[in-house]
Amino acid sequence: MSYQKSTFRHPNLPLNDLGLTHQAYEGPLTTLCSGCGHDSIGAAIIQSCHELSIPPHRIAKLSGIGCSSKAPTYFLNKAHGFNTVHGRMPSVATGANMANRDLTYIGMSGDGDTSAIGMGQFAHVVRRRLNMLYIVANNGVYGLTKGQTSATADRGSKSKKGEENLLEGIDLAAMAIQLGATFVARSFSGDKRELVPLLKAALSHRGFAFIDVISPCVTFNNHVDSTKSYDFVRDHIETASVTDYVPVKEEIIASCPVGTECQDICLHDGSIIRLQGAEGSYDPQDRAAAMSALEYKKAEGKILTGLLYVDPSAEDMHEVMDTTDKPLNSLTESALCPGNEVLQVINDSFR
Amino acid sequence: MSYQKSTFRHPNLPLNDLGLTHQAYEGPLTTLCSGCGHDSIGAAIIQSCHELSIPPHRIAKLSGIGCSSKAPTYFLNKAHGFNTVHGRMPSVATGANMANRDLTYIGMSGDGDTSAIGMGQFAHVVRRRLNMLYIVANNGVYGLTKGQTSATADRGSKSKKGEENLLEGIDLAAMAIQLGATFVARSFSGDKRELVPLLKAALSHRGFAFIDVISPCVTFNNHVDSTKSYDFVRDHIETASVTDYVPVKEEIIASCPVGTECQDICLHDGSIIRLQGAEGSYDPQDRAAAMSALEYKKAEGKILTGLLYVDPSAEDMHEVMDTTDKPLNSLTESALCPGNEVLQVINDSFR
Amino acid sequence: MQKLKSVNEFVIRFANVNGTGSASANLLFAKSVFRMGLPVSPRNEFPSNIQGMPTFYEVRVSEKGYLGRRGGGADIVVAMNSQSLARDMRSILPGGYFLYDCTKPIDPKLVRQDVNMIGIPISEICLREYQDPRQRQLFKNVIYVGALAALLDIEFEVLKGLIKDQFKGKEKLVIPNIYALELGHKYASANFECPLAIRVKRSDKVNNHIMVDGNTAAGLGAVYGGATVCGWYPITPSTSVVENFMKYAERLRIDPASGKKNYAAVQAEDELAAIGMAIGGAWNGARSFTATSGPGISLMTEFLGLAYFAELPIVLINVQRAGPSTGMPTRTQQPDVLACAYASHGDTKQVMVFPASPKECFDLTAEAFDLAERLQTPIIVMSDLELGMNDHLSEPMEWDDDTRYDRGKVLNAEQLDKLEKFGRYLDVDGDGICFRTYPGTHPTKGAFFTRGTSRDHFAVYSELGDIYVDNVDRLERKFATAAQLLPKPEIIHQGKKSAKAGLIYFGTSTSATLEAVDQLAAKGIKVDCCRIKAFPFALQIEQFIDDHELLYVIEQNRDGQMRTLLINELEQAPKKLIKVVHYDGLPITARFISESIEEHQQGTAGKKSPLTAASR
Amino acid sequence: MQKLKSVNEFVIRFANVNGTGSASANLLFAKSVFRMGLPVSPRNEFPSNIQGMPTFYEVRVSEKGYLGRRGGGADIVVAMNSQSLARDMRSILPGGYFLYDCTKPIDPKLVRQDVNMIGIPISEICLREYQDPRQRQLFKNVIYVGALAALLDIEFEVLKGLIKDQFKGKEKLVIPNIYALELGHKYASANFECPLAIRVKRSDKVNNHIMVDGNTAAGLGAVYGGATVCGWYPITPSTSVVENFMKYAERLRIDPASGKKNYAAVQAEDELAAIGMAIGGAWNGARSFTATSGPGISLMTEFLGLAYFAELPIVLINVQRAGPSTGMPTRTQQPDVLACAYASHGDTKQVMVFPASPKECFDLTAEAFDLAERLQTPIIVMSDLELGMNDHLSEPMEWDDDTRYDRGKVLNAEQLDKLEKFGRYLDVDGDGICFRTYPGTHPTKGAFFTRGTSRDHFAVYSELGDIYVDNVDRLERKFATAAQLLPKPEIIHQGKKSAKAGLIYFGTSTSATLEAVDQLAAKGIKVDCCRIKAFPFALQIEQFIDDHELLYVIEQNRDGQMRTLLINELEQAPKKLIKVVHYDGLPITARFISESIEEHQQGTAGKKSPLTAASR
Ligand SMILES: Cc1ncc(C[n+]2csc(CCOP(=O)(O)OP(=O)(O)O)c2C)c(N)n1
Ligand SMILES: Cc1ncc(C[n+]2csc(CCOP(=O)(O)OP(=O)(O)O)c2C)c(N)n1
Ligand code: SF4
Ligand code: SF4
Ligand SMILES: [Mg+2]
Ligand SMILES: [Mg+2]
Repeated sequence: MSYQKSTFRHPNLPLNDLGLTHQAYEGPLTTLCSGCGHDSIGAAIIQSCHELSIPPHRIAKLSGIGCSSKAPTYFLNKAHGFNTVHGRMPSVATGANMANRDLTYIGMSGDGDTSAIGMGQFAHVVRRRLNMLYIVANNGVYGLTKGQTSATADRGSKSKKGEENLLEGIDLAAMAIQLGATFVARSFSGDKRELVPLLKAALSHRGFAFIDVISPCVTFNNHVDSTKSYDFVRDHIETASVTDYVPVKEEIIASCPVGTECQDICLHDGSIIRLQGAEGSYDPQDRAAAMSALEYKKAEGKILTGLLYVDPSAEDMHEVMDTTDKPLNSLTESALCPGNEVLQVINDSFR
Repeated sequence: MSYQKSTFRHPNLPLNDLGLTHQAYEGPLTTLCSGCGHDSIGAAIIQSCHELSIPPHRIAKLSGIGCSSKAPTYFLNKAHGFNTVHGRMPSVATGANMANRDLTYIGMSGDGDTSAIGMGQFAHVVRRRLNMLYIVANNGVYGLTKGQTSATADRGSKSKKGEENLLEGIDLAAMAIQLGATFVARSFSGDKRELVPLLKAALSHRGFAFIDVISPCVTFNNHVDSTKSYDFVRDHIETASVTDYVPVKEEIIASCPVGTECQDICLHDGSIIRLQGAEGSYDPQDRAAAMSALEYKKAEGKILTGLLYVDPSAEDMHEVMDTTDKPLNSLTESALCPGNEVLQVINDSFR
Repeated sequence: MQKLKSVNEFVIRFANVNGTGSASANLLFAKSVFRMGLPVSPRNEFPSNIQGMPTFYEVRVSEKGYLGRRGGGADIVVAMNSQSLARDMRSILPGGYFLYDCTKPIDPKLVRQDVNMIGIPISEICLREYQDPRQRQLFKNVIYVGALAALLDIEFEVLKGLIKDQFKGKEKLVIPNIYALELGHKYASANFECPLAIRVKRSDKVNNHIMVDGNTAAGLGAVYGGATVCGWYPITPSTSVVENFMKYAERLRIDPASGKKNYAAVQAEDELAAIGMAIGGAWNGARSFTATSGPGISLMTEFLGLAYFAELPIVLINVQRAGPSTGMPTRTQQPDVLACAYASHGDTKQVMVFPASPKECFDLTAEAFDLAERLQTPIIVMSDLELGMNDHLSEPMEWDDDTRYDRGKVLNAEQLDKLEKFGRYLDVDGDGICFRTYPGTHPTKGAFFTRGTSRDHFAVYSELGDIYVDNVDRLERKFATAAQLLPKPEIIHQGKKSAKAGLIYFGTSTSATLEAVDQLAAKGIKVDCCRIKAFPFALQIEQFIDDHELLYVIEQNRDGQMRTLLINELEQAPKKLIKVVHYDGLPITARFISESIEEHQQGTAGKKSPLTAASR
Repeated sequence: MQKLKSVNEFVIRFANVNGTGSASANLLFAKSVFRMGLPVSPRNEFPSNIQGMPTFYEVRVSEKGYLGRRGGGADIVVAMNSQSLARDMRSILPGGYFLYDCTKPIDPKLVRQDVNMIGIPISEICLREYQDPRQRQLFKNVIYVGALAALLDIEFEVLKGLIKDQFKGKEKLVIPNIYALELGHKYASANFECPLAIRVKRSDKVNNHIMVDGNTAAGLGAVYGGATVCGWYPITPSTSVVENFMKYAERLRIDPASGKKNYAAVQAEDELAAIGMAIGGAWNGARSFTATSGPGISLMTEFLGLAYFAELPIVLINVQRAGPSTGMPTRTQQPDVLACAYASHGDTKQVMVFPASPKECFDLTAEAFDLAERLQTPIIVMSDLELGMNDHLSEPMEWDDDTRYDRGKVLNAEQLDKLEKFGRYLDVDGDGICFRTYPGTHPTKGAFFTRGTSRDHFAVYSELGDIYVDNVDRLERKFATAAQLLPKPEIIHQGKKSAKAGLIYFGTSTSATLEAVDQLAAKGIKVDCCRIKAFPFALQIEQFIDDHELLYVIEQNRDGQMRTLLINELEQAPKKLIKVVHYDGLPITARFISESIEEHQQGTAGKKSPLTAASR
C-alpha cells in the first residue's frame, strides 16, 4: 500500500556521500502491527545504510518466513529481496553470496525462523563465515502464527495464555560465538542509539556478522510476565560497552570524549569501532571472556547487549575457498568453457 | 552373518545380577571395517549394560544413517533397534521416549549424522532434556560415503587426499553443555578404561546424557595429518578427571584410593560418580568452568576427555511435561477415551 | 429503486480491518441466525497478516440448506473498513443493501445508484457512549450486529443468550455488550423501516445440529481415537487441530490419581521433527499423530517414505491450503492430493481419507488410528482450510462406548512364547500385513531392527533382488487390503437406473456439488453422485465409473489431481473423466459447477479459465 | 564334458571381497577387452558397506554390441571370495568355467559336475613371491587378470599398455604389476590348454568410442555448461557427479592471472541446504546446480516447490537408486519419475531430461543450464546408478566452440533504462516466460521481491483469486513452451509403415530394449521404438502413441511411473499402454523385455512377478 504513503519531503533533507536522501533507502508502508519492534529495526537499517552511503541497489535482502522475515519488504525497496522458505534463508544467502561476492547481504530472520526450523542452517552459515549481516528479530514467540512460544523464550517467561516456559531459552549470540562468528552483538529494537552504530559496524565488518535484536511482539508477547516485553527488556538490559562507529573519512578528527576510557578496533575497511567500556567490561576480542560474560550475566538475570565479540581480521568464506575476485555471475564462456580441444584430450583419457 | 560367529563360551562365564552372561548383550558379527573405532564403542556398551544388569530387551537402540549408525546392529540384539533416516534420530527417539518412558534409550550417531544434517534436531533434543544416552562416534569424516570431511574435523586437519580443512570444527560437547545437556562427556574408542565408567554413569543419569566418543575411521581418516587418527588422539588426549562409577549396592564398601583426592557425585538412582581430579581440574558441576576449560584446552591443542559437565538433579522431559508415570503405550480405552456422555456435553457447547 | 427481497435465503458480507475483534462479532451474528433454526454458513476470508489489513466474513443463510459458498455478489454488505469501501461497494448485488458508518460522509463517487444505502453513525455513537478508546473500537462491531438484528428481524433474546454464553465466567462483560447491541438496535429501528425486505424468520431446519470448525472436530477425534503422542509445528491452517487436541486433552486426559497427563504433545523444531516424533511414538506402540499444511507436507516427505517402507502406523492430518510453495496461506484448495498419494521418492503409495464435514473430521480422524495400526502405514486425513477453520453446520459428534480400538497385528510376550520363530515381515495370512512387536515386550524373542532399507522376512538387511521384490510386492498386496478396509464412497443415484453422467467429488466440494445437482436438475440435467472418502479407491468407485458414460471430477486444484489418481489407479480412460476444477483460493461454488457442466453438455465448453470462476 | 564355446560373446563374473582393490583389477580386464576393439560393458554390483562383504563385477563382452546386462548365469566366474563360493558356483552356466584359488582344496560338495574347474594357486604364488602382506593381497587380483589373459587370449601388450597408463607418475609400480600379470599368465599357459573355447579375438567395433561412467560425464557437462555455483551433500550414487565437477574445475576453471577459482562448490550440511545454495546462486544470476539421490530428492521437495513457483533456474542431477526410503543404496532403479515430475505440495510440475549414455549425461547436463535459464524453472537430469557409476562404451564427448550460453530473458541496466515500467511477472510475449533482473543491476529500476507466495505482475504480494489464477495459468503456458524447447524423442521405425506395437522407454533401459527388439524380430515380432528424452512430453511422443495399436512402456520401477505420466499428461487410454517393469535393483535385461512382450502378445501374460525376472 505504498501509494498511501506521503512522498512529501522537506526540501533540504540531508544527503549522503552518494547524494541520496534517507528516502532513497525506505520501503513501502509496513503491514506489521503498529508498535512492532521489527519496524524499528527496519528504520535503524535504513538510517545505517543511508549514513554509510551504501548504494541501495547493491544490497540484497534475504529472509525466511515470519513477521520478521516480512519486515525487509518495508525497507530498502531499491534492493532486490528474497523471501525464501521458513528457516532456510542461510543456505539461499550462501548461494547468493557465492554467485556475487560484491553485494552487501542483509539477512533478516526471526527467533522461530532461526532457532527452531533454521537451527541447522544457522549453525553452518556461521561456521562458513559467510560475509553477511545476519539479524534475528528476537521476540520469543511465533508472531505470524499467532503466539506460540519459541525456542529463545527464557525459562520462566509466561505466554499470553499464562503458560510458563519450562525449557532453557537458546542464546543465539552465544551459539554464534561458539560456532565461529567473527562479529556478534546483541541489541534492542527500542534503543536506536545502540542499534545503529552496531549495524554500521556489522555492515562494515568482513565476514559473518550476527546481531540478536530483541524486538518485542506487541500483539502476542508484550504482557507482564513476558521477558521479551518492552518494559522487561528496558529494566534488565546491561551494556557490555558503549559502541561508537567511526567511518574511514572521519578517522583523524574523531577523538575519544574526555574523561572516558576508549578502545578502538580497526575494521578491515579502515573504519573503527570505538568502545567506551562500562565498568567490569571485557575485551570483545577475547572469545573465552565473551562466553563467560554471557554465562554470568545470564545467571544474574541480566540481558547483556552491545558488541559481544569481534575478530576483525578473520577470513571470510570466499577467502577460505579461494574464489576469484570477479563475481561468478559475471563470468562468460571465455572464462567458463574449456573448449573442445581440451575435451578431446579428456576423451583420450577414457580410451 | 551371525551364524559364522562361534557361540562357544567358557563354561563359568561371569553372570550379572540378572544371571545373564556377557553373551546375552552381544550382537551378530560386525560388517564394519576391522579396526573401526565404532566396534570398540559397541564392545564398551555391551560391557556397560551387562555390568549394570540392564535387561537387554528393555533397551531401545536408535540411530541415523552412517557406519556409526549401523553399529547398533552389532550389539544388544535382544533389544529392538531403529535405523531411522540420516540426521533425524533425535526426533524419532523423542517420540519413542514419549510413548514409553520406562525403556533405556541409547542413541548412536555419527559426526556427520549429528553435526551436519542432524544439527537442528540434536540442538533441540538436548534442549528438551530427553532422558536418553546420546553417543556420537566421532571420526571427523563421512565413513559410509567414503571419506568426505565432516563438520567436526579440526581446522588444519588434512583429508586422506591431502586437502586441508580450513573451517573450525564443531565441538559437539561444548554445544551440548551450552544447550542445556545435563551430562556431557568426551572419550576415545581406544580407551575402554575411561569409556566404560562414563557409559555406566551416563546410563544411570536421568536426563539427557551426551558422550562425544572420538572413534577413528581406519579406512578414511587414520592417516598422518589427520587429527582423528589413533596416534594423534592418543598423543593429544588430556583427561579432565578420572571417572569411576560406583553402583548403588557397592556404595558402602567402595572407598577413595589412598593418596588421592576424590569427589563423589550422587546420581538420581543413588549410584555414584567418583572423580579423581587431574591437577588443574575443575568441578564438572560448574557449567561456566566447563565451558572455559574446553575453550582453553582447545587453544592448547589438547583434546579434553572425561566427564566434562553434569547436573544430576535436573528434570527430564517427562517431568517438564508432567506426563503420567505409566508408559503411554500401555494406556487403554478406559484411560484414553472420554466416552459419549462427555461428547454430548461438548456438542452442546457448539449450539 | 429495486430492493432485493428474500426471507431466509441471502448472503451477507462483512468487511472489516483484521486484528479489531470483528470475527467474534460476526460469528455472534451467524450463531444468532443458527439459533433461530436456520442453516447458516459463515466464512472467514482473512489475510496472512496480524493487524490492519482488510478482512472479510461472509455469511450465507439458507433455509433450503444450501451451505456451500454462493459466490457472486452479496445481498447485504456491512462495510466497516474505509480502506476497502470501493471494493466492498462493487461486491454487492443490484438492489442490495450497503450498511456503513455514516459518521464521516462517504465519497459520493463511490455510491452506486442501484444499491440501498444504510448509514449508521457508529463512530459517533461510540464516541458519545464510551470514554476508553479500546471500547470505542471494540463495541463498534457489536453495535452493527445490534442494528442488523433490527434490520433483519433477529430475535433480540437470542442475541442476549449468545452474549451470556460467550461471557460465562466474565459476567461483568455481559451488560455492556447487550447495551451495545441495543444501541445499534435502537438506532436502526428509529431510522429505518424495519425489518427490510430481506430478513430472517424462525425455522426448524437445524434439528440437533452443531456449528463447529473441522479442526476442533479433528482435535477431538484424536482425543477419542486414543492418540497419546503428538509432535507438531505451527502452520496455518493446521495449527488449531493440535491446539484443540491439547485443549481437550488437558481437560479429558488427566490421570485422576496423580493429576498427570495421559498424553504427550511436543511443539517440535520443524515438520521433519514433528513427523519424526510421531514415527518414534508409533514404533514404540503409542497412537501417534501430527498435523500440518502446505510446505509442511513437502518437509515430511522423506519420513513419509520411511513410514511407508518400514511400515509404521502414524496419522497425519493435512489441512490443505492454496499452493504451490508458500502460496496463499490463508486461502483454501485441495492441491496436495498427488503430493500425498505418492509422497516420497521411490515406489511409494500413501493411504488417504477425505472428510467433508466436521463430524467426518471427528469420525475419520478417530478411525484413522485404527486404520493406521491395522494397516501399519501412515494414514493421511485430507482436510482443508475451508473445512478446518470455518464453522460449519454439522451433525453432532457421536461415540459408541462399546468401541474397542483396533491395535492391529501385534504380538505380546505370551504369543511370542508360543511362536517358534518370529518373522517381522512374514505375511502369514496373505493380506500383506505382518505381525509386529513393541520394543521391550519379551526378554529373548521378538526383537528386530526397523530400517528404511530392504530386508528379508526376518528383518535382516538384504540387497538380494528377489528378497527386495518379494517385499515390495507384499506392500502392494497390503495396499489392496487397504482398499477393502477403508471407508466406502457415498453414492447417490437420481433414479432407479443410473443417469448418463455422474459427478465425482470429495471433501469441501460436497455442499456446492449437491446444490449444483439441484440446479442441474432444474435445467433437466440428471446426474448421479459419488463422493470419494478414501484412497486407495474402493470397488464401488470403479463400479460407479463403469455405470456412467461420462464423469465430471470436481475438485479444487488446477491440475485435476484426483482425476489423475482415478485414471491411473483405476486404469480409466481419461476421455471419460471431465475435469471440473476451481482453484482461485475461495471455496468452489454450485454455480461454477453447474454452469461448467451445462456448458460441457452443450458442447460449448472449451477451456474456460476459472479466472471468471473467481468472480462467480 | 560340455565346454561353452564362444568368440567375443560372453559374460564373465568376478566375485571378490569389497575393500580389497579388486575393482581396479577387474576394470583392467574390461579395458583390455575394450582396447582389443571389442564392445564391453562392466557392471559393479557392490554392497552398501566399506570392507569385507561380497562384491561382484560382471563384464559382458559382445562384438555384436549388445551392452545391456545379459542376465542369467555367467560363462566364466572368477571366484575370489571364500564366503560366497557356493553362491558363485550356482551363478555359472552349464559348461561354463570356474576360476578359483586352489591353494586350499575346495569343498567337493560345492563342485558342480557340469562346470569346468580352473584352479590356480594364487595365494600360494603370492606367498612365494611377496613378503609384504598388503602386496600379497593386492597382487592376487592382478595375477588372476594375467591368468585370464592367457586363458582368453588377451594380448599381453594391451595389458602392459594399460598398466603403464594407470601408473603414470608412479612408474615404479609398473614393473611389479606387469610381473604379477606374468605370474598369472605363465601359470595358466603352463597348466591349461590356452586359449579356452571361450575367448576374445581382436576386432574393430569400438571406433573412436570411449569408456566412461555417466557421473564423470555429467560433472564435465556442468563444467562445460558454465556452472559456477554448486551446493551438494554426499550420497550414493550421486556423489561422484560433484566430485568430478570439482576435479575437472580445479584443472580447467582456474583464473590464469590470479590462480583463483572461477567456481564455488560448497559441501552443504544436508540436501535442503544444498538445493538452497543452488537456488540462491540462480537467483543471483549464476549457473547453479546440485546433485543427489534417493532420500535427497524427498528432502529437496519444499525448495523444488519454491523454485517452481518463484521461477528460479536451477539444475538438479538425480542419480536414481532403488527406493523407497533408504531402499537399496547401491542398486539401480528408475523410481523417482513421479516424485520428481510432481515434486512438492500444491499444483507443481517439474521439467526432466533423461540421459541414456555418458555422452548424453554430458550433453543434457550442459544443455540443462540453458533450458533452466530459458524456462526459469528447475531442470532435473534423471540419471541412475547403472548409468552414473558404471563404465559404459560411449560416443566421445563433443563441444561446439561456437556455442553461446542461452542466459534466457534477463534485463540489463540499459534495457531497464529504456523500459517505462518493469514487471517481473508480465508475460509480454505469451510464452509464459517473463523477464527477470539480477540483484544489483540498476540504481533505481528492476528491483523486486522474490517470494513463494502469490503475487501480481509487478511482484507485489496478493491474495486476490483472479491474480492467483492468472499467475498459475501462466505457469501452465510456460510448461507448454517447455514441451517445445526440450530434446525430442528418439524414434525408430522398423519398416516404412509403423508396426502394430511400439516400445516406449528411457534412460538405462535403452540398450536392453534395443537388444530385445532384435530378439523379438528373430521371433517375427516387429516393433517400433520411442525413447523419451524429456518431460513435459514432445508432440512426437503423442504421435507415436497414436500411430500404434499397442504400446509397451518399459521402465525400472514397480509402479510404472512413466506410464502414469504418459496416461495423465497425454490423456491416453491406460488399456493401450502395457506395463513392462523390472525393479529388483539390477539393470533390466533384453531377455526379460522380449519374453514379457512375447508372452503378452501370445496372451499368456498374466501378472508375472518380476521375482523370476531377477534371475533372468
Ligand atoms: C515450513 C513451514 N512451517 C511452518 C510455517 C508457518 N510459520 C510461518 S511464520 C512461523 C514462525 C515465525 O516465527 P518467527 O520466526 O519468530 O517470526 P515472527 O513472526 O515472530 O517475527 C511459522 C511457524 C511455514 N510458513 N513454513
Ligand atoms: C538424506 C541422506 N543424505 C545423505 C545420505 C548418504 N549418507 C549416508 S551415511 C552419510 C554420512 C555418514 O557420516 P557419519 O554420520 O559421520 O557416520 P560414519 O560413517 O562416519 O560413521 C551420508 C552423507 C543419506 N543416507 N541420507
Ligand atoms: S504479530 Fe507481533 S511480530 Fe507480528 S507484526 Fe504483530 S507485533 Fe510484530
Ligand atoms: S569406513 Fe571408517 S567408519 Fe566406516 S566402518 Fe570402515 S573404518 Fe568404520
Ligand atoms: Mg518471533
Ligand atoms: Mg563420521
